Amino acid sequence: MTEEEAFEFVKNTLKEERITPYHKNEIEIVHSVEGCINCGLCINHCPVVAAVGVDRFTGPRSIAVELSRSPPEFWSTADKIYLCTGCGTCREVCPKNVNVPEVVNLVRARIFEHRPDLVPKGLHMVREIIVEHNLAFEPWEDPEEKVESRDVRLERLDIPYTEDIIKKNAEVLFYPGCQAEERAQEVREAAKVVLNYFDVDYTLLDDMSCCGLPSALMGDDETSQRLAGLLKEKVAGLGVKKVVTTCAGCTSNISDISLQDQWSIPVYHMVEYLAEEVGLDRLKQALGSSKEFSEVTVTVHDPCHLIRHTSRRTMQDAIEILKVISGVKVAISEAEDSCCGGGGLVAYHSKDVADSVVQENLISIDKTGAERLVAPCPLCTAQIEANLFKSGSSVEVDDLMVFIAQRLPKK
Amino acid sequence: MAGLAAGTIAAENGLETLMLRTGQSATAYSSGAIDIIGYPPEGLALKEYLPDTEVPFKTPSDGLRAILTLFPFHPYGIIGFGADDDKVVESVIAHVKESISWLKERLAGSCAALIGGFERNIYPITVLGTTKPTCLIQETMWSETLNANPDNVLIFAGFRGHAEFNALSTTRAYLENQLRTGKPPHKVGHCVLEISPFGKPYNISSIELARHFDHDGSMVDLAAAIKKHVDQLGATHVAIPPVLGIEQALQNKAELQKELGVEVFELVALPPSVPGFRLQRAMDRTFKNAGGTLLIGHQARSAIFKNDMIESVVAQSPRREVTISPKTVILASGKFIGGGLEADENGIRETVLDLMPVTTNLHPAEEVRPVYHTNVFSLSPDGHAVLGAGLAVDMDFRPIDADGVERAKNLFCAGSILAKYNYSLEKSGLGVALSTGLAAGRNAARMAKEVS
Amino acid sequence: MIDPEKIPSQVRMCSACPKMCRHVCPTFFAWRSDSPTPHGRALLIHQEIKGTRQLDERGIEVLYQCLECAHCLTWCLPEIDIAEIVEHRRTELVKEGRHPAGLTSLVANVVEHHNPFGEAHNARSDWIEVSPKKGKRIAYFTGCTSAYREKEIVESTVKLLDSLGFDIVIPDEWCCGSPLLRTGFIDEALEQARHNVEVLNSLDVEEIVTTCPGCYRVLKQDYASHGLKLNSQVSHLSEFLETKIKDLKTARIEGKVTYHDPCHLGRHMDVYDAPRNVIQKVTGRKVVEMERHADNAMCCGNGAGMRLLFPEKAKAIGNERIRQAMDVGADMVVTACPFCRNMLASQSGDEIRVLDLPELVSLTLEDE
Amino acid sequence: MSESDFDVVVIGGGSTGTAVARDCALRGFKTLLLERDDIASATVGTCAGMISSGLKYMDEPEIVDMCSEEVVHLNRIARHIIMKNPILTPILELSDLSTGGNFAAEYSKRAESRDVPPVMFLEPEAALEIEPLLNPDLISSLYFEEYFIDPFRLCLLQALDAQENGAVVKTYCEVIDIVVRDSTVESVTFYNRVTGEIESATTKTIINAGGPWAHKIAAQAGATLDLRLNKGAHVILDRRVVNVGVITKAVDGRMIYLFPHENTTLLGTTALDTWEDPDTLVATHDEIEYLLKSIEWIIPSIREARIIRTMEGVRPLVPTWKVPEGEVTRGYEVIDHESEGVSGLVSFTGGKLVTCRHMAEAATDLISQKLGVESKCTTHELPLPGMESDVDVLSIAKEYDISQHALERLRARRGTQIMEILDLVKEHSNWRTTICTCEPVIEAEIRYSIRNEFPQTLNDLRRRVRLGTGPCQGTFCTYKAAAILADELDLTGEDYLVDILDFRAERWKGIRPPMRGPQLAQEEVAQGLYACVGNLDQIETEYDPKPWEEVG
Repeated sequence: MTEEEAFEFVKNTLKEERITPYHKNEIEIVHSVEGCINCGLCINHCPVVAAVGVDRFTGPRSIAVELSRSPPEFWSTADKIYLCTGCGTCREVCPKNVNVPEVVNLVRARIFEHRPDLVPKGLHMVREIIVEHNLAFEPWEDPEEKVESRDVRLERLDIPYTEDIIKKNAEVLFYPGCQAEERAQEVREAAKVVLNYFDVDYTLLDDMSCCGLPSALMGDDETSQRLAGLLKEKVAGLGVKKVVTTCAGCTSNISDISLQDQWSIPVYHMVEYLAEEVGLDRLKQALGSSKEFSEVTVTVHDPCHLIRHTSRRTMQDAIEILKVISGVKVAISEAEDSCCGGGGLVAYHSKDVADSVVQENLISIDKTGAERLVAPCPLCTAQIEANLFKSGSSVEVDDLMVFIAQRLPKK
Repeated sequence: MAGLAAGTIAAENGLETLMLRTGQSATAYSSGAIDIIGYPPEGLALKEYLPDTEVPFKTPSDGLRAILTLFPFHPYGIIGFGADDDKVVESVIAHVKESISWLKERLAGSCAALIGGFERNIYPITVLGTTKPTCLIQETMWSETLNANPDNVLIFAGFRGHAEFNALSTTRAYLENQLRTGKPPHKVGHCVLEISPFGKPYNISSIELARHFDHDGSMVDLAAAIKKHVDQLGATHVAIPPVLGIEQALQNKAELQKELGVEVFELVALPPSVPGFRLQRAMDRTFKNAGGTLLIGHQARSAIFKNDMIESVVAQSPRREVTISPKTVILASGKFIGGGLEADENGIRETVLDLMPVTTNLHPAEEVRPVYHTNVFSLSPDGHAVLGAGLAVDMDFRPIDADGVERAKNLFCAGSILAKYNYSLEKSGLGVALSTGLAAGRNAARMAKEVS
Repeated sequence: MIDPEKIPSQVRMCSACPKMCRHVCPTFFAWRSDSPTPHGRALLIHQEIKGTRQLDERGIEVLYQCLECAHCLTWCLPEIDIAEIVEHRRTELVKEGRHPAGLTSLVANVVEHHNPFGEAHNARSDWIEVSPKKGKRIAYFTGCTSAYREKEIVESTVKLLDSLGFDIVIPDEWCCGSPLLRTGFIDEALEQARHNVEVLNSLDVEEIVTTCPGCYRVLKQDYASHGLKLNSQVSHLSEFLETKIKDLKTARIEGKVTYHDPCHLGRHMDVYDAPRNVIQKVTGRKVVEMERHADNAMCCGNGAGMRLLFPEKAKAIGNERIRQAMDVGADMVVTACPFCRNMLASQSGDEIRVLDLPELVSLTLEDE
Repeated sequence: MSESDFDVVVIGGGSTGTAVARDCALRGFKTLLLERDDIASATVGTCAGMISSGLKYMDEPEIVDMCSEEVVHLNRIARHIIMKNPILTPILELSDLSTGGNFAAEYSKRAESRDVPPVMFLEPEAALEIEPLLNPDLISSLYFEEYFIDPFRLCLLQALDAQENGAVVKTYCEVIDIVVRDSTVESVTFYNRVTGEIESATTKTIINAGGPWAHKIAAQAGATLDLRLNKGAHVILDRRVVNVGVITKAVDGRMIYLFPHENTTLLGTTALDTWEDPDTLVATHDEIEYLLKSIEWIIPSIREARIIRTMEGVRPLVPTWKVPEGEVTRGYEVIDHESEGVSGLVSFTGGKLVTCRHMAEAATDLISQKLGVESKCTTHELPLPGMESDVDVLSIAKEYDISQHALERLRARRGTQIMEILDLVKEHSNWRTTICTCEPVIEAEIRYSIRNEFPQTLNDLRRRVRLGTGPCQGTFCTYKAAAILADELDLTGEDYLVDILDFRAERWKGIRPPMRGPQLAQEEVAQGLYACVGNLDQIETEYDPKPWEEVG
């Protein structure tokens, strides 16, 4: 037998034994789990455990100390591992920095490879869309309808439409993310209005493609890597110096791939960009003197991918920005940093779990007495808005960019 | 606890205070009881030197006196370093006493409201049926009359499917102890209740019971479930694991007592417990109410030193790095759990600023093999010396190097990162954290004001 | 009925909405695209009203993809009944002669044979055997699907009502008109309706009972809104049985039983508890609810011509509904609609038993 | 009290002793198995679980043949507790390649019968893809496959099967005297540590399977037995840090290995001739360093891995002296002491886990002959309990509402016996509760084990259900399991607390020697539970120090 044949044979045996060797870039994640001291502090804080109990979702501790110890048995974790919303609370309260959210992805990737039949059907459907369209959502069948959908919403929200700018060597690439591209188009448009107002030299992608986060979350590493590569090519081709996005998930994920793939380009969420690059002074000038809007009390929701996967300073920035807007009072909710349940693709297969997770937020939001909830992420807004509506709450929900764009003076 | 105490006092002193935190530690891990001092640091060696002192210490001041006599470099001793020789003991006692009052005040009315005081150690019952000396417990864990009357009848109530507490074993262990010592109560029973927060009588965690009992009306079912056992045994007291709620526990206790007509109290649970969760939550709120800023998820990684001062601290979040330039820095990074210390087979390291750790005998610990500082017995009154390793400090709680010189003039430390403090053995955990936290916080505040 | 004047403002509001209703729209589930959603349909009508874009063939197709399950309405804060608006537009399309060709034979069948299947009219009820009884005299309106395709429903209903001592009359019914009304063929529907009203009013019965929620809605609601009045009260069998619940027995039924709410019975007519109470009585225990139930129940996929026009998609929806039942570990799905029964049974495989309510209740008779 | 008239008394409940008891019972002999501690509590409990094809002993072809054949037998009778491990032997130097070649040829000759491929050679890139932790300077790798068994379960199943077939199995019964009359064994006297009573049993024959204590047992009958005792230590790492097994040369040229095993990785082993009491031995710093240093050449990052504990045992080698340990035969000897005037006493020296059944067959053949009975060995044909059929974990998880992973672990330990445990769950709904969260172990299995598998301590439970063997080393399950044990055995409160101390002591024995890294934080947690809050470091109990604690 030649060495090549031998290797083929061995690979086959490994597959039979359900072993996918750890890749080099996974070893650090696996190693972090060895710090777990089984204390269960994370269980006390896990929003999914709080929502459905430790019997249904055995919690981050179980992922660290039990479910991730033996790769040949990863398949048997399929009834638990997909219920993690990836909010990162466990990692944050863990004294040992155990990287459970990444371990979840790693285990999911192994199940995806060895037992695709155990991957929830809802995730396969998302996967088909991503593979076909390079987008996390089925694009509009008819582009004209997409335009119409955008226009009526801008009209309703009183946000002006500005032409897309696509050019080389702009300072900034504005990357709206799939949700704002296909569904919450007003967020994409609002961000453009804001960028224009502050004279940011920006461009959009000529052909929007997903950053790869949803694929990574369902364990489809191959697609996730392909999409990351595709985005890298596009960013390099445009010659931009910075990437700015309005999506929390894209912020953390593109920050990550920019580092992993050595883009040498900083990645910002729009709130960070506004706070750091535009500056609160200019924001105050623009937003601080309008008499047009009546007083409004807003509460905020902190997207997990911003506060726990990027940095909690992002939400400090967001609140500072809100505070300079005239007429805006901020009422902080007790559960402002609690996961909305929309993460980890859980809603695609176990909607009851996702919706249970958000309940705590709803109660706290109502308690604040705010009329409006603002969040800097179109996915969190959708999840919370839907559930607030279901609960009969009168609190309205806006993406932060829409809220700002509405209050900018017309230029 | 040390960091929160230090941060709160600094903020109360009008300083702009930022707390960097990654991961929760001793406070969240605790049983919720605040130990001051229960046993001498080096086991029963005390008997030789202070034959008249009763062990466990009857009062915190007995303990502090013993410690200050035998182990002046214990963190409690350092509190008194600045005082005149003849006033050392009294000044430490005064400081610890004041620390306790400070904490009780801050937590009054919170979900972790405390009861007990400096006058004596108390002996709450643990979920193992043992008792331990401590100083303050949460009001929910308090029973006024349990040991007062020989006719008292105590019933331990557990929950089916809640493995963290087994009422039968606890009952047996506690009863045998009572019979051995002759102390009341002598009549002890147990019962198992059916409460399933998510509809299933298995894999029930303490936190979900606590959350469940935070809901309005949840006491009705619980009272009804306990009632028949109380009546059956003629119980005068009911002990349950500490799951009576997070925010509502005290009200729930009152409601249960009203419904049942007997005293109800929570046991001391093994960490991480619901009372620990309450304490962490209440302490976080205290800090924020004092005006402090809590930056969670940021791990201090290193500092830039200039001359004899820390110029800035570099902290890392999952995808961002920040540099902060404070006037003073307090390091309260904990021991091995908290991650302030790390060890391999070659020695012990301080993880954030690469300071010099020392053993419990105050020898440099950088080349100390941990196993040589352990006891052959897993659980013995002599404890494991390696858990007493940490930082050596000057009288202001500034870490010092091998020459006894402070690493930086504006760097202080507090809590279990301090050397010569083996809390598991001494039953002194949160007490030392609190006292040294307040001391370090005040020192830092004083310095910050001087600098500006 | 919808006020045509209000349609423009309503569709404008609908098309500018953040589209939460998409999450429950079964056709969004089947196509995964934004067009076959309430929002997408509103957009099409909105554009047409504004004059920016005419309704083309694809647009018409999108309008005919709506199952009229009314699920979106439960998610709509301003309560815009987009299904109703769609139905209104379908009516116009029919008038314009632009309805999908696939419907032509359906309409022709109903007109000629009084049933959508094109079966002989005289075979509709000649096989049903009823025996006169002393009890209350009631008319049993079977509906086309039960009469030709799901005969077990009729058989068990007759057996059941008979055992309860009712004097059953099987009227010379024609198609109730539901499939025509829902797809926009008003005139043809009313022709059927008039016959039925005439026949039913000529009978000396105390009550009209039907097992088909489509018929139930049409008899009770649509006839009236078109000025056709029935003299007797119309009940769905589930409601009728609920009033006789004391006379029902309990059968030995193994396993978990769940209940699938038919859209036309639940959301359209607000009947949720009656079938559940009957099931509880018959099985002796509470219904195991699917995650989505009552007003949040998912459509079976067999509504408003969907199965005729887009069979694969309709089946995908039905299949999903079965999966939801399996998720809660159900061994049996009971429904109260011949369409639902037909669709769910076709997707259930060997793992789950699908029964219509009368079939379940008549199990109590077998034990005797 | 006396129980009489056994055909055979087997002394020692290790792999060989239990195999002998099973064989004797299956052949219809009235059999008594006496174990002074618990089943598999000594040598076999500290092995890696490899049912070796004999790969280390290629210059003893008849032993290799025997090993290889036994692997086939074990796969036939105990497939449910066996796993296959692919193994790499990376070569860093050319000189190692030539010896590898000889080995490859010998190994490959017998591979097919065991249903594994012949030895193959892999290019460095391929090896690195399979195991990225390998030293990238490797020049080639050998690849082959070996089988691993759960040694605790093997011994226990043999004992249970013996019981099933009429044998009496008594644990915690230490033989204190063997009565010989007219140069023939007559009875054994033993101390029952559970009841505290001295008992005896008359017997026609005795098989001494006392492992490293065999010479002391022989001496009780006035017989002599020479043994070469050799200590071996393992370092146990948390989780499967390597994807496949790795075998390499140690600092002194011996072979050592790093094997993924269950949810852990085993690094072993050392070999030191010893004259200490096997009960008091713990791993030394030198042994730990020897292993780490040796594997470090081939896995340079090994020290970053979390060390949970060490374990150490003593091999009772065939007494060949003045040669290195590695040159002592891995075959075994059945010694009939009749030649020195003690009739009816048979002892073993040497042997390996994989040959335990073969050893038993040989000894039982001899006993048959002595008893004058003709009998046929069936131990290689009849399956051990739990191997009846496959188990569909996914569907029973759904049916019983227990997590799939908990059931998969349960299946891996017990095969079809899992259904007996699930029967308990039907009656006691709350017994689904997970007690040991590392492995995980549910309450029903613990209760089942206590009722059916005669454990006396938490440590015995650990061998049967893997309680407390995860990274937290019983930090969070000790007190929970102790309560269940106390409930089932109706223990006093004192015994309940002593059981906790006892298990902490036993875990600490292995935790302490390599104490470093995360395990130090883990121990701070454990101390926090049991000392700081539980106050068990201060209360007085009737805890008896363990042998290794007394030595200090």
